[in-house]
Order: sequence, then structure tokens, then C-alpha cells
Amino acid sequence: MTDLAIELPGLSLKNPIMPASGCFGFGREYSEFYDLSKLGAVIMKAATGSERFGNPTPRVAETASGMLNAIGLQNPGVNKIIESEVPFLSQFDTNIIANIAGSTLEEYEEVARAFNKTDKVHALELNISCPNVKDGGIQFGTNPSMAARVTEAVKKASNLPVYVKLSPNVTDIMQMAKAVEAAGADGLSMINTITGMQIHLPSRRPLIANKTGGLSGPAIKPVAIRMIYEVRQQVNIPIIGMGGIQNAEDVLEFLLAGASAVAVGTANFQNPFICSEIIDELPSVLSNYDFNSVQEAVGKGIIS
Amino acid sequence: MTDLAIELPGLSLKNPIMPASGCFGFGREYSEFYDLSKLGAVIMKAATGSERFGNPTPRVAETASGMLNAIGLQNPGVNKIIESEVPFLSQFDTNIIANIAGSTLEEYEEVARAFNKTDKVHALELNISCPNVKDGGIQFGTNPSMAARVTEAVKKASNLPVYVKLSPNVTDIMQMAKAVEAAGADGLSMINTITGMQIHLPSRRPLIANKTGGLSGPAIKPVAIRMIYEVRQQVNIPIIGMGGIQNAEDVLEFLLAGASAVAVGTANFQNPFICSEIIDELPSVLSNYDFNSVQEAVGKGIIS
Amino acid sequence: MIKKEQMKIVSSRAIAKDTYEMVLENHFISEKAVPGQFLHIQIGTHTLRRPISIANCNKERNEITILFKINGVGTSELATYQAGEFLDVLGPLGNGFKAEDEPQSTILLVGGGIGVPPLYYLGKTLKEKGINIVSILGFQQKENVFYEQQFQGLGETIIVTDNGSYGYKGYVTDVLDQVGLFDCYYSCGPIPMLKALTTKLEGKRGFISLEERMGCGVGACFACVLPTKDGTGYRKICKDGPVFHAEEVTI
Amino acid sequence: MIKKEQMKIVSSRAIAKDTYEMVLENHFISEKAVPGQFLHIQIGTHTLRRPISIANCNKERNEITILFKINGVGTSELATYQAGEFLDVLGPLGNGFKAEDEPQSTILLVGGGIGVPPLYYLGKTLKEKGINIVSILGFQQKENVFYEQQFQGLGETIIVTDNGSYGYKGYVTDVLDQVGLFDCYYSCGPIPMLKALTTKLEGKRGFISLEERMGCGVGACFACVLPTKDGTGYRKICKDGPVFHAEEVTI
Ligand SMILES: Cc1cc2nc3c(=O)[nH]c(=O)nc-3n(C[C@H](O)[C@H](O)[C@H](O)COP(=O)(O)OP(=O)(O)OC[C@H]3O[C@@H](n4cnc5c(N)ncnc54)[C@H](O)[C@@H]3O)c2cc1C
Ligand SMILES: Cc1cc2nc3c(=O)[nH]c(=O)nc-3n(C[C@H](O)[C@H](O)[C@H](O)COP(=O)(O)OP(=O)(O)OC[C@H]3O[C@@H](n4cnc5c(N)ncnc54)[C@H](O)[C@@H]3O)c2cc1C
Ligand SMILES: Cc1cc2nc3c(=O)[nH]c(=O)nc-3n(C[C@H](O)[C@H](O)[C@H](O)COP(=O)(O)O)c2cc1C
Ligand SMILES: Cc1cc2nc3c(=O)[nH]c(=O)nc-3n(C[C@H](O)[C@H](O)[C@H](O)COP(=O)(O)O)c2cc1C
Ligand code: FES
Ligand code: FES
Repeated sequence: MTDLAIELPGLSLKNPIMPASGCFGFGREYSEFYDLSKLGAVIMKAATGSERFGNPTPRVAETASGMLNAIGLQNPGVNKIIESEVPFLSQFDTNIIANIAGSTLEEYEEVARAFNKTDKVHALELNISCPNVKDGGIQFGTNPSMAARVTEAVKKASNLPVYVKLSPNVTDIMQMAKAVEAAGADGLSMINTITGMQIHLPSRRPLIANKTGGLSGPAIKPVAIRMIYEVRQQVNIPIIGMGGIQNAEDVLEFLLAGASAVAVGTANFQNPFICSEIIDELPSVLSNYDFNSVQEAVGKGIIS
Repeated sequence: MTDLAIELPGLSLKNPIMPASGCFGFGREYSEFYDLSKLGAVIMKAATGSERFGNPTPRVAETASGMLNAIGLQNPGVNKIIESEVPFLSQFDTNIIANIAGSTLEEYEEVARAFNKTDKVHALELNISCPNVKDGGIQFGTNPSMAARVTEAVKKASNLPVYVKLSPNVTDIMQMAKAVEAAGADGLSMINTITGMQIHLPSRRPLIANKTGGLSGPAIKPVAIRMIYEVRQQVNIPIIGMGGIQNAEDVLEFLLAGASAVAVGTANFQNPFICSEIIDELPSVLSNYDFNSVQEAVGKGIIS
Repeated sequence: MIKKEQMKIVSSRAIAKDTYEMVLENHFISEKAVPGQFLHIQIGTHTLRRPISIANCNKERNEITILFKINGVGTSELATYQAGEFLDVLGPLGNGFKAEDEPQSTILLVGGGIGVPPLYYLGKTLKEKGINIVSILGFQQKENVFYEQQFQGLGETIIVTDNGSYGYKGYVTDVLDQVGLFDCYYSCGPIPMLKALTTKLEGKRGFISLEERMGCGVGACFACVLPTKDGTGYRKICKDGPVFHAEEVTI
Repeated sequence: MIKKEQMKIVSSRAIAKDTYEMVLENHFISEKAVPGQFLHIQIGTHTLRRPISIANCNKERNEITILFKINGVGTSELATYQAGEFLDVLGPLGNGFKAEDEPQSTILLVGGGIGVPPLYYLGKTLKEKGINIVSILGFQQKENVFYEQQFQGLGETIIVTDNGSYGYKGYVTDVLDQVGLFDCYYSCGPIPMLKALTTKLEGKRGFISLEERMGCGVGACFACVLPTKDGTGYRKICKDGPVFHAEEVTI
């Protein structure tokens, strides 16, 4: 039997598959398609200190093998999430990861602290890389010392393991990874979206109302694989990999590049069952390529 | 009649379409498909000081809506290019742009100076962004002051207009653009490829022998559009846009984002006639969207 | 309940300029569908599905009809699908028209262009309940007109075209005074039309169906929200809509 | 001369495990094709074309035969194409086998797996010139064997399989001593086979056909180069090859 289980700080995953933040809401909608207990974990949509309404619409656009989004962190605020969403998700036998965001260091701390109130959340994913909000977010994600500061602050504020979600929109991803590792990150999540734009020819203006949006989907997979491959060799903390995953072969590619688990985002929109189907296919894909377990494949594509 | 002509420093283009560097060799092969006099210009494959053999194979891989390449600047050296390739291309009634690369500042200067010997080349494209060579290249492309230094040196060494080709693998593309403009660049070329990787599952190693390669094709178009849109508002020199162009609508999107002309790379491999076909379609696409000329569309997608 | 289903294409034909009628067969979706709901259709390998309204439903034959206009790469590709092929569809999605009208009451349907389709299934359902239907349908020009006869089968139908090449010249709002009294209106069409209409009919009971670019189509991604009129909240078009009370949301 | 042509699929059928034979019709390409050349085939919307050898050519009927094995996403998709559909093809590409052999001479064909196809057209052409043909064809196992009869039509044919499930057990190099004298050899197959073969037959006149991942297929992109044996130069497989003198290049 192929062993899909994997142990990460704070997370005993029955398998390495989780829906990515922002692409699965708080699980309610997709729970009507299949039993979420099947998932390794669920990463919730970003939580901020208070409710956010996000950006004007249109918020999404289609691109070649990908999409742009500029949702702008719309969410009901951390307290509402803890009250109404976490209890729903905690019915399922899976891990819950809270994605936290903010405009200021203080807001990040506030959100992190709020999640101490519940024992249903197993880890934080620190979103320092959302490219779709003007104030904050992205500066933390592109400057190593700012990234280290917010990591340190959140680690202090929280009693949960912290996975820092890195932005690919940087010259040197290794420097970012090393900075947050030194600041105490328990793991990394990578990659978030690449900033892009589409211009709508008839109206002669950017299609996304926010002008720029984050590029996700299969188009960005080669960038994700490259960054994980590079970072894996520079840090000792585990990586949750994401960016364009569509099937179990893609998952194996991320494992070989050095990810210990993966998140699936955009692909949920095409196929609501995608995470469930990947979990079903993963054992045979692993054994086709002569692996007995997920653990065995992690980092095996790295040659020096 | 829709006016396709556009005037750029050193280049009187009959239309804004040119094959991108590295995707059209020195024109010989594609000249068997159509008359290269039809093109606005031809951008030659990179020239270095002496002959280079490039990277081991495999050098290319296919990705979702894109490809990776790590050719590694294989070329016969600048003198051979001037002797054997430039005369061939100069038979055609089109502009010739020489793409120049090097490992050291001195090599860049040497290559730039060499092109002073011929009067058949109309402009230089300064490739400071080739991600596939270890020594040099990329450092120039990701550090604003290094980029400024090489721009300045090449401007001094050459009597041709210099278009600096920017790498998208940076945190702040505007800073790079402003640095090379201040250093005397006559124009910008953007974008070069985004560094990526693919792992070959059966062999458990990066498919490209060089490990990483440059991602090109439609997958990267949203990134190119975003960067051109941002840079257009920060500099006063013209931009030659590229990244994923496949048809005349794409060309218009680049013009609206702020490019004054465009280069077509990867698409030549699918369709050797692509540049010629785009030139044929461009007038009707422009007029469908109510433009009378290329010039009129430049930057029209920018809203502030 | 929403399912991901394979729908067999029974027929596909052009019914007006760039406009197609496609009949799809599927038991689950035809059984559940109510007027105003839509399908989220996977076309080729496109990253995002395309939302298309349910224009008619025949529950005995397990058939759903959709009407669509070529509007870009996805709808162009959809037009090439042939009878016998299958479409991968999420549906039925969204909340439909409330349609709680009393028998004998009169309702007005106002459709603009490719907003016309969902009104047909609605009108048919209302008519079966013994409600009187009056329809105003607006199109760009003569070549774009479709389903005139079908709507005439429901009741009085007024066609307007922007350039007067067919029916009345002008906008749907220009002929409102030609229809008699009505108890409620239902509308779908371009935003400017809906704005003009809801302004002109302010105070009247009315429902409008809205469009927005979508990601998931099921309420998970927050792509398709719009603010409520009171400014304190928002609605998801894919889940809370696409039909809203005319006073509920800001358009 | 190379052209971009539409080739009509005359037939497509499975001939061995995951292996297909496809007959394509096109005047220009069938007229020009020489043994050893290949086609660069656009499959769906894939960014890169797929290089596939010309396995046979019928100049009277304007037909080209290709044989391919499912090896990934592109070849899987190619296997779904049906007779009557068209393929967008660049061709004929590359330099073929020199094949300047004298009538009455004997030549040896050595093919491994999906390297077998180009040797068939070559063998057929040589045989027509009155040359004697001996073939050694290696496959993984019984289910993979194809074109045995066709090669037997050209002359003596020895089949080997890795596991001995058909013909001789072992590698093509294991049966070299079973064939008599020959004047020249032509080979195509996996790199390890070509290495073993050229080493064993060092000094013999021989030509090998090579594979490499390609971009343009026409010599413009430098994707498919390999160093010459003397270390001072390189060759492009797509343009200077895919056939090389066994002594010319480093494999
Ligand atoms: C609830 C709902 C019901 C609809 N019902 C119908 C119908 O019955 N008949 C019909 O012809 N059209 C209908 N539309 C519009 C239809 O969805 C678009 O015309 C279609 O998505 C365009 O896709 P494309 O690939 O041709 O265009 P492209 O512009 O190439 O599409 C690019 C992206 O933008 C999205 N998009 C583009 N235009 C629209 C639009 N107007 N609304 C939403 N998304 C858009 C596409 O879905 C896709 O994600 C409906 C839209 C919604 C939201
Ligand atoms: C000159 C030449 C002649 C060939 N003739 C034949 C033939 O007659 N029959 C046959 O079955 N195969 C032949 N091949 C191999 C064939 O090109 C590959 O099997 C095919 O490209 C695989 O495509 P894919 O999409 O199925 O695989 P994928 O692995 O999904 O392809 C991904 C990319 O890698 C390239 N690639 C993968 N494997 C190879 C390979 N072995 N050689 C070159 N490119 C590769 C593909 O072209 C594509 O660009 C030939 C190759 C060359 C270079
Ligand atoms: C619609 C949408 C919303 C997203 N929202 C968030 C978010 O709230 N927080 C976050 O960290 N990442 C967010 N992301 C990024 C994804 O979690 C993921 O990192 C990225 O999309 C790459 O994975 P994919 O290609 O599988 O989608 C969002 C992505 C999409 C497409
Ligand atoms: C095979 C290949 C070789 C390339 N070689 C060069 C080069 O020598 N110099 C250079 O500046 N850019 C080179 N590029 C980058 C292209 O010129 C272009 O900037 C990039 O591919 C984006 O355009 P595209 O998406 O249309 O291909 C190369 C690209 C490819 C695909
Ligand atoms: S489309 Fe995802 S919430 Fe409506
Ligand atoms: S494939 Fe481009 S040079 Fe051979």
C-alpha cells in the first residue's frame, strides 16, 4: 500500500492534498460535492481584522492556461470566521489552516492572536504576498526584512505553527525564504500568484477593475517548481507547494521539487471534485514511478 | 487605410512586427517561407564576443501554453555574425536589430563596438536578461545599478541606438526601467523569459539539462502586459513589447498597454508564417477597434 | 443541490446572427431546473467555465434549452459542438426568479439581447400557472431578433430594435407606455437597460437578473459579488442571484 | 524545400501496444520525401510541434505513412485523430539517409522500438535499387512488435525482445553475429542501443538517426544541437540530421 500520510509542524496529514486559500471559500460550497474529511487539510480564505468588501468587479479574467484574480481579500473578518466558519469546517475529520492577512503589522498580530481563541485551527498560513491590496500585503512579501518582522510578530502572537506564504514577484526567492526561516517560520507555502494584467480591447482598459490581478493556474507551474526547487536547497523547514496543479502527476512533480504537501487552487473552479480525484489517483501515480510513499518522493528530483 | 508605420530611435518601421531574438536565428530558415522584406525588423539571435556552444541538451520543454528554453546563447561570435549573417539579412528591405550579450562588461562593450564596423545594423538590443547563462547576464538584469552601468558602457561603445531588454525576474520592473533610461537607453525591450523548471517524472530530474529555463509563450502574456503598462507610465523612451504574442489582437493589447512595436518569439515554432500573417491581419483588427494607425493605439489602454 | 453532469447535445442550430439554440439532455438538471437558474459550462480546456442561462426546460423529455451568442473564444468554440457530443456542466446554479405571482395577475417580461433567454422559461412557467404575460424584447437590429414567435405564444410581445430595422425603433423603455397595467416585472439584459428600466419603474415590484464574470460559479471564490443597496453588505451573483429584487442591489 | 501543409488522414489504426500506423495524404510532402526525413506535426494547440519520422511513402498515391508510439500528451492526442481529419504539418524536414550504396551490396538495418519506422522506407527504397537487405529489429516485448512482415518482405529479418517473449531474447547487438557480411549499416533507436551498436561496429561504414527535443524543427532555434566528434563544432539534428555518419557526432 502506498502511504499518503505526511507529518508537518502542527499537521498530521492523511494525504498531502489541500484546497488552496481563496479557491475553496470556507468549505461550505464544496462540501456539497464530497466529504471534506477526505482532504489532508483545508486552507481557508484569508482572514483580516475586520470585515473587508474587497475590490470592485470584474475581479477575474481568463488567460492562456490560467486566470487573473483581484478579489481583494474580501472576508467577514477574523471573529466572524471563528464564530461561523471554523465550527462548520471542524465537523470534518481534516486539518484546518487559517490564512491570515492584514494591512499593518498590528493587524497581522491581531488576526493571529484571534485564532488562539479556538482549538479547531491547526496552523496559520501567513499571507504576506497578496498582490491585490494596495495598503500592506505586498510590501511585506517583497522585502526580506519586512517579511522577517511580520513573521516574528505573528510567531509571538500565535501559539500555532506558522507557514509563511511567499510571493513569486521577487528577484530572489531564496533570500525571502531564508529571512522568514530565520525569523521563526515553521514552514513555507509557495507560490502565491504572479502579478499580471489583461487589457480588454473593446473598452480599451484593464479588464480587471483593480487593473492588475494575480496569475494562477497551469501557466505558472514552471515558476512554482523552479522556486520550490531552489528554496528547498536553502532552508530546512517544509514547503507546501502550489501553482497550477491539475492532477496527481503534477503533485508528484511538486514533491520531487521539494514540496512536502500541496495545495490546489484554480483547478477547483473547473472541477469541484479535483482534490478528491487527485487523492484517489495519487497512490497509483506514486507506484507507477516506483515510490511507496509520499514522504519518499519529497525532494527526490533535486540533483546537485 | 490603416497606417502601420512607426518611427522609433534608429528604426523606421513599415509595421510594428518583428521576430524576437533567438526564435528566428539569423533569418535564413524562415526566409524560405516568406519574403523577410515584409517585416518591420528582424531581431537577430544573441551575439557574444566569441563563439559559444551553449548548454547541454535537452534545451527545450513544453509547458501549459508555453515552453522553457535554455539554449545558453549559442552563436558563432560577433565577427562571424557580421561577416556571414548580416550580409544575408541585409538583402531584405527591413531593419536589422542586433541582440548583444556577454559575461562581463568588457564583453558587452566589445560586441557593441564590433557592430560599429557594419552599417547594415540599425539598432542594438542589449540583452541583460538572459537567464540561461551562469556567468553574467542575469546579474546585470536584476540589479538596477549594474544594469545602468552596462547600458552606459554600451552606449559609449556604440554609435547605434540601444534598446535594453529587461528581465521580468525582478521585484520592481519600474526601478530597472528608470535606471537604464537614466543611463541613456534609447528604448526598452520587454519582456525576456521568466525563469522556470519542469521535472521529468520518469528520470526524476529537471528535464532541461541546465535545470532551469526561460518560460515564454502565451502563459506569460499577462505578466508582459502588466510590466509594460507599469513601465510605460514611468519612462519616456519607447518600448518594444513581447511575451506570448500569437495574433493581431494580442499585438493590439501590447500597443494599448504602451508598447510602440512588438516582437513575436515562440509562436514562430508553431507557425513559421506567424509574423507575416499578423502583418496581414493587423490593419483590420486595428480598424475593428476604431484605430486608424498603430501610433494612435500606443498606450491607449492606460487609465490613471 | 448542484451536480457536475454530462449533458448530451440533442441539437444545435443558429437562430439569429451569431446566436445559437442548443438542446441538452440530462435527467438531474432538467428535473431540478427552475426559471432564472443557469449552467456553468466547461468548453474545451478553458480555465474558467462559462455561465449560460436556462432558456427552457422540458421535464418530460429531460431536456434543457440554452440560447447563446458568440461573444469571445469560449462561445465561438461552443458553437462548433455537434449533436451527439457531451458537455461537462455544473448545474443548475443560482437562485431563480421568485415567481410567486397569483393566477390572473399580469406580469411584464423585459429582455435585452442575450438577456432574453431566461425570460422564456420563466414566462412559460408563469403562463402554465394562469398568469397573463406581456413581453418587451429589445435587440440591436433585425438580424439579432430571436424567439419572437415563442414569446408571442405566451402573450402580447413587442419587439424593439436600436435602429428600427425591425419592430419599434428605440429602447425597451421607450415602449413601456404601450403596455397596460401589470403587477410585477421581470427583466434581464445589459446593465444600462436595467438601470434605465428600474429607474423608470421605481416603486413597482420587479426582479432583475444580473451578469458578472465568474470563477467558481458556486459561491466559493467571491469573484461575482455586488454591493447591496443599503451599502452594508454584498450578494454573490452566482449563488444569491443571478436574480435579485430590483431594490436589493446596486447596479 | 519545406512547406507547411495540411495532410489528410487516410487511415489510422493500432498495430501494436500503444503503437499506431497513420496514413496521410499530401502531394507536396509525398513528392519530396526521402528516407530518414521527418514531419513536424501540430497536435491540438500544443506550443511545440511533434517530430515523427516518415515510415513509408507512396508517391503514386501521394501518401505518407507514419508509425508512432504513445509517449506523452501529444502522441496520446494524435492517436485520437480520425480518418478524414487534417493534420497541420511542416515537412519534409531534415536530411535523410545518404543511401549511396551500390546495387548488389548488402546493407544491415538495425532498429530499436520506435526507431524502427524510418528504416522501413529506407529499406524499401534500397531494395528497389537492387540492394540486399538484412534487418534486426529490437522491441521491449511481444506486444510491442510491429512491421515484422513488412521487413520480411525486404529480406531476412531477425526480431529480438528484451525479455524473449518473441524472437530472440536480448538486445540487437546480441544477434549481430547471426547476420553475414554487410557493406554498410543504418540504425535508429534509443541512445544506449546506438552507443552499443556503434561501439561494436566501430570502423564499419554506418549511419545513425538521432532524436532530440525540438523547438522550431527547421534549424533556427538551436534547441536540438549535438557536438561533433572532433569537439570543434556542432550539428543541428533537425536540419543537418536526423541522420549522421556514425563517426560524425558524439552520442
Ligand atoms: C448568470 C449568467 C447567465 C448568462 N446567460 C447567458 C445566456 O443565456 N446566453 C448568452 O449568450 N450569454 C449568457 N451570459 C453571458 C456569457 O456567460 C458570456 O457571453 C460568455 O461567458 C462569454 O464567454 P466567451 O469565452 O465567449 O468570451 P470571452 O470574453 O473570451 O470570455 C473570457 C472570460 O470572461 C467571461 N465573460 C465574458 N463576458 C461575460 C459576460 N457577459 N458575463 C459573464 N462572464 C463573461 C467568460 O465567462 C470567460 O471567463 C450569461 C452570463 C451570466 C453571468
Ligand atoms: C527526428 C525524430 C523522429 C522521430 N520519429 C518518431 C516516430 O517515427 N515515431 C514515434 O513514435 N516517435 C518518434 N519520435 C519521438 C517523438 O517525437 C516523441 O515520442 C514525441 O514528440 C512525444 O510527444 P508527446 O507529446 O507524446 O510526449 P511529451 O513527453 O508529453 O512531450 C513533451 C515535449 O517533449 C518532446 N519529446 C518527448 N519525447 C521526445 C523524443 N523522444 N524525441 C523528441 N522529442 C520528444 C515532445 O515533442 C514535446 O515537445 C521522433 C523524434 C525525433 C526527434
Ligand atoms: C480567486 C483566487 C483567490 C485567492 N485568494 C487567496 C487568498 O485569500 N489568500 C492567499 O494566500 N492566496 C489566495 N489565492 C492564491 C492561491 O491560494 C494559490 O496560491 C494560487 O492561486 C496558485 O495556485 P493555483 O495555480 O492552484 O491556483 C487566491 C487565488 C485565486 C485564484
Ligand atoms: C528558444 C528561445 C531562444 C531565445 N533566445 C534569446 C536570445 O538569444 N536573446 C534574447 O534576448 N532573448 C531570447 N529569447 C527570448 C525571446 O526573444 C522573447 O523575449 C521571449 O521568448 C518572449 O516572447 P515569446 O513569448 O513571444 O516567445 C529566446 C526565446 C526562446 C523561446
Ligand atoms: S463565481 Fe465564485 S463566488 Fe460567484
Ligand atoms: S529544433 Fe530548432 S534548431 Fe533544431
